[in-house]
Amino acid sequence: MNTETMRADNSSSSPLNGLETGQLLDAYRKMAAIRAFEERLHTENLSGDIAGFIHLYAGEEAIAVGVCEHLRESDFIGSTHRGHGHCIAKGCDIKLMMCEIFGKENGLCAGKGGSMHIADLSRGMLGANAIVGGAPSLAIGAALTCKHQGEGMVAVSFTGDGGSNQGTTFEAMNMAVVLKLPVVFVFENNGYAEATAHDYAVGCRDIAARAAGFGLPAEKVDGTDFFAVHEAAARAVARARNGEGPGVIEAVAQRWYGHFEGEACAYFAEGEIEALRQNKDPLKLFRDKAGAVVSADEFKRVDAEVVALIDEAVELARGSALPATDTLLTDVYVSY
Amino acid sequence: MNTETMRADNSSSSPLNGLETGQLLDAYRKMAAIRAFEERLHTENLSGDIAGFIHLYAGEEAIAVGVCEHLRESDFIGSTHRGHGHCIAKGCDIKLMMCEIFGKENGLCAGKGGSMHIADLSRGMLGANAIVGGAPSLAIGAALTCKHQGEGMVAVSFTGDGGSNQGTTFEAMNMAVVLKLPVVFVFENNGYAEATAHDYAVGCRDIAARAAGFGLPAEKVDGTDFFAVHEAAARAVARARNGEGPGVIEAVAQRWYGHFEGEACAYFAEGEIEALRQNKDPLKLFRDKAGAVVSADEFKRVDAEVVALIDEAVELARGSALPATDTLLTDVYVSY
Amino acid sequence: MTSKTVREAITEALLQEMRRDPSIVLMGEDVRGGAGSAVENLEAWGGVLGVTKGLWSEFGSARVIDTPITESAILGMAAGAAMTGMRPVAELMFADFFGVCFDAIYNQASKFRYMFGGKAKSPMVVRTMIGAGLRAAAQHSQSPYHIFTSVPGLKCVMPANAYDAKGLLIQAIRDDDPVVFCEHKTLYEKAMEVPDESYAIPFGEANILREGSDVSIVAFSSMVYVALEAADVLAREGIAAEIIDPRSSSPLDTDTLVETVEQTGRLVIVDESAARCGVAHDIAAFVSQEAFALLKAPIQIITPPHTPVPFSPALEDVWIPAADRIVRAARTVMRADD
Amino acid sequence: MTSKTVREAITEALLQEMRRDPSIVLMGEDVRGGAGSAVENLEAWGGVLGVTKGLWSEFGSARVIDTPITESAILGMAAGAAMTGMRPVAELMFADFFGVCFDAIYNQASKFRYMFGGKAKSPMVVRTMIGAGLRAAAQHSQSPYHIFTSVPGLKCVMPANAYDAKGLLIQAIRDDDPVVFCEHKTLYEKAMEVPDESYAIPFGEANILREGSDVSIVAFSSMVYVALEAADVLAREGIAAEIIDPRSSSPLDTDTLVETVEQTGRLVIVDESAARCGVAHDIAAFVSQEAFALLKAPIQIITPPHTPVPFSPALEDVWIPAADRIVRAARTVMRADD
Ligand SMILES: Cc1ncc(C[n+]2csc(CCOP(=O)(O)OP(=O)(O)O)c2C)c(N)n1
Ligand SMILES: Cc1ncc(C[n+]2csc(CCOP(=O)(O)OP(=O)(O)O)c2C)c(N)n1
Ligand SMILES: [Mg+2]
Ligand SMILES: [Mg+2]
Repeated sequence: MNTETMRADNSSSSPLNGLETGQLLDAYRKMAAIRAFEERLHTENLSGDIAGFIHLYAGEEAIAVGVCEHLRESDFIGSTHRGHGHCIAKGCDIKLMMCEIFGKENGLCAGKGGSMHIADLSRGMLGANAIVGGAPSLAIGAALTCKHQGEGMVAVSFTGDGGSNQGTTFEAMNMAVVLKLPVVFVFENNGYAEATAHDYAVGCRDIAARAAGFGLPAEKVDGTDFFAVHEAAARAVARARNGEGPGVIEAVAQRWYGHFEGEACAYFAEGEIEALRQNKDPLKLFRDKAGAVVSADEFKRVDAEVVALIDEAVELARGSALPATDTLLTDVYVSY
Repeated sequence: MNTETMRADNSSSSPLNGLETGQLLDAYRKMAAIRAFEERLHTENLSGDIAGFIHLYAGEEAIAVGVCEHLRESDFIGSTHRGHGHCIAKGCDIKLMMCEIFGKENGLCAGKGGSMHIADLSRGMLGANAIVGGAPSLAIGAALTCKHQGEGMVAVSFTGDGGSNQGTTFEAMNMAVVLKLPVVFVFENNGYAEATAHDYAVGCRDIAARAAGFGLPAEKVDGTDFFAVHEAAARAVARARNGEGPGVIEAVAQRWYGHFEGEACAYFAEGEIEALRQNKDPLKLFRDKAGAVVSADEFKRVDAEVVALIDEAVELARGSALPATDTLLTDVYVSY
Repeated sequence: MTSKTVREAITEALLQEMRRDPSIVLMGEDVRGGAGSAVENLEAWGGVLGVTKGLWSEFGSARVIDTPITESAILGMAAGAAMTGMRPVAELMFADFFGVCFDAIYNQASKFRYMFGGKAKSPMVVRTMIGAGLRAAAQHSQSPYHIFTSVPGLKCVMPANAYDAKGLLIQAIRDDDPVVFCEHKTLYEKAMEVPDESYAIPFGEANILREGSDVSIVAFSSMVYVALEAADVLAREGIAAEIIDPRSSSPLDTDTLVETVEQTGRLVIVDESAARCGVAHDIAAFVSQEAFALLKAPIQIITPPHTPVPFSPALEDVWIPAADRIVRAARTVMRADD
Repeated sequence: MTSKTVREAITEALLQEMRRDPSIVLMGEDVRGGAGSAVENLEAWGGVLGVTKGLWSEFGSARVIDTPITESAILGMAAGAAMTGMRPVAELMFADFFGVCFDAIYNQASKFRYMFGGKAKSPMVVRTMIGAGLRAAAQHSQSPYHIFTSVPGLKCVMPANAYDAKGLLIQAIRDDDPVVFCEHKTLYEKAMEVPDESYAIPFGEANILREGSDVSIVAFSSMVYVALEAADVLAREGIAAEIIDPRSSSPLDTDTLVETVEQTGRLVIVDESAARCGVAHDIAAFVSQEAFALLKAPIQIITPPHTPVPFSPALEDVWIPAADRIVRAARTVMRADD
């Protein structure tokens, strides 16, 4: 990715964005849970017990969490095929997510959705979405609801660098500007869409600037830096809540695994991922920055907690029943 | 329309863009033919003999002609529902166009297309297109052909201000940049899409700047000034021919009639159209500017010629036969 | 009870429902018309054919929303609003345009409930114009409701008259599932007595327009009138046709279909949607599987030809299924069991 | 003659045709893979399931074109290139995505010839993956070829084996009309003997996989194997099933359909496309209209249920039509005329 186009990182005026210890630990816990969830799926997937396509979010944790820390349960998010991180950041039940990915009857979607369609509307999570560019148009709809209800609710869409090129995405941004909707479009620029580099497929090589041309404020931030994402999101979410209209955040952070599990990653330069793990680990960066107020032991305790939680989740998922075959025909219509 | 966003008009360095008398008269003849064609359709339509939806191009003549004067027969253009002007500018047979609009068997499309689908591929005219945002994606395909054939051919798409918002249009611009295609996207900003103002529906109120964000040079010109359009098109077409990639021209010029014939134009301010006819008549502006080298008599002769031509066209169209009903079933497939 | 056109019946349904339920919002291109114009307080269009006229004046821009020409954003926004608590009524001006925006209802709204394990609903309506006859040519004359019908999770309705238009639209708005509501552009001027008060017509209940024991003719939307015309001709020949308008293709009133075939043993289906894989074929397949023993003659399917809609009136008039084709088909099936 | 998988047969068809005709270009997402990566000269994917592997290495970026994830631009570009002299083969990775880009073939490429009075042609192929079975859930498992079939001007093919895949793809590329070429994602590994040289299989010619005089079973694509499995069971019961794979749904080999029913008088159609308005319904309607007198029993239609494709293997396996449903249907029609 052309890093020259990356703007100066939006280093916070107040240290640690004014977050207190409890808030820092909450955010860190979510990021750590996403990491543990994804790494566990990576190994579970090797065992062959997980069906379908799995897209891991490891490496991008700071984006989902940095944004969602500003959201209330009644706010909405739309997501992508790479949706586990967004789900966890928005408060979905981690165990029931795992059950869903295992295709079990007690999964968040009763086993009917799977990894690419995990949703929990009661938490404002409008679903992972296997259509690239699917979330932005749903998010403007959710934002219309927010505007209509007049209670300062907002909607956020997460979209990849690949999805930033979709016509649906551009249409949604224009509509949001025209109707001044309380929505934030977050572009997760992880350098690749499948095996195609951002630098090739995004003709202008600058998602944020292109978005800004649509008439809404757009910022580009380092997506591995929780505090940078968090600060940009603070501005965008506040504007939306205050009725000042939509905004855009482009957050740059590569994924650590293949496009989907099992994919060979031939397009990564040698050592590229190792270097990321060394130098751009969002969790490590968080610990470094927050180390002044949170002790290493506290972080370790959280790390252990989330690993235990994921263990329980996998255990539950493995032990749960498959959906009964008669559920095949239910939930098609509300009325029959 | 927010005229403040209009850039300084690209007044030519050489007077009359270096065009000689013959060339000037050719261009004027086309503009006058478009005008006469459209005004005649306006009256013919009142007679009730013309079926379907008719969208008139009067007031925007300088755009189609200013661009197409740079094109060869082997170059391609894609068009809109408001396509008569583009057809004439690209050299379609005016009489057969009229026959088509009257739904006759000798029409350019054998009566099967009508006003919204006039095409003549032998002239590189890829069809009026009743899908808003239809032309840009076809134009990039034609541009791919041009690039493949390596003979300096180019493709142009014409799209309205309304169509500039379509996802298909944005996708096409990005693709053109990525593949460095020899294509020029011309946006005809006539202030309205149906009854909705550009200022409302184009969130950023600046089609050219928004397009530039996609990574291609974009200029905004006064679309009633043939010479301004012609000069901007010279640059964009030359770049495309030389393999330097795509470009964008936004040309501003209002239509003089309703969105379609019979539409009431309630959204025009009082006197708006009259003022346009007075001050922004593309033909009058042309005559004024070119008056130094072309005499008023010469212009009058051309005016009379085109009126006669349109008379003949209408006469031919009225006298021609309707398509035989067995043609209903032909031309669906090449192979059967 | 007042005489109302289909257009007026639709406007009234929208008006009454919007007064009743503030969560209903309209969105589409020029559903108001005049947004951004210099003329103040202007409702320039009320829809391209005037169907939403007056609604903006009553409900304002927050509930009658003019949009850019971006159908994916219109339908997508409706889907997102529906799943979060609103009842959007989106207008897709011509059904032909579904090609640029189908994902919003094909992969999104219609599937949410199922994909999310029954925990979502998408109470949205897509109002859209279908049909040939206005010389609008190949890209503005289609009736792709067979496609909508084939999508699980979607419902699909196409009223043939003003009474049905009002009652079915009210049902569509109150329905918790996504509904495509198909308005035939040649029917807007058709008038009949329509109650002033609000009423809903349940989906999946056919309307028997005319009873008859010789042959059953099934038709939707504007084809109903062609069928009625044919029935008149047939009556003069002593053939009593029963005319059935299922009104919704999804759900489909299969009971009535079986009942009518029980009575007549002969079925003619006339349908504008498609010459291949259309709604007529769907019904024929259903009847031939489920009521085979009742059939005295082959089912006759009458559709336009497998061609785009031609522009020239001389061709379009032949493209549209005409009464004489129905009459001939009915005669054929009457002869078949002689 | 070498044993080749469906995947290899498709790759070979593309390779041989591209060598023959320089106007053929491929375009799609990651048909090469690796564009813009720091790794030089990389063909990272060759399509998400490896079907176009090797082609970029031979033909380079001018003819094997990686695109952004913008399906409207992909199919639109193909349509524009086709009408101006190229023979594009566009890849729509999953057929489910037609919802974001259908206009390019629905209102554009398929209609040019007709709308322009016979003066255009659009020789383009859309290669696309269909089918359930890979636990890819509701938005990556559909088979909307009934929709493609219903569009006048489009052709639609779905090969069931490697031999057909090669010959039909070569035909699709040489064909002057736009063709949707549907590849079932569960069939790529199926292998059989396939000639090394180039050959084309005409559209509209059914493949009779097995002859039998008791009951005709019509199936496309992966359903052919389910039908064959059922035929084995039926054979053990003394019921001789004829298995017909029409191979293309548009054009459709109606002659063979009538001939087989002439012989058996009993028809079972098994089809994955849709539970409503699907290809099975289309065929049933055709036969029940045109060959009614030949039918000894009601036509049996076997499709998935009218639901989205569920994710959980426990549900998806029940969603896909299985051999035992065909066996039961065949038994039913064998009993019907006893
Ligand atoms: C409309 C559509 N086109 C193509 C795909 C196939 N696909 C799934 S993920 C993906 C890449 C998405 O890239 P990006 O948006 O950058 O997200 P990332 O995977 O990098 O998180 C593609 C092409 C799809 N699911 N939907
Ligand atoms: C996809 C699509 N949506 C909507 C329409 C209906 N429609 C026809 S022309 C038009 C307005 C187009 O406005 P603009 O692009 O500015 O072109 P203009 O008419 O001003 O030349 C609309 C909405 C259409 N034909 N196609
Ligand atoms: Mg990406
Ligand atoms: Mg306009």
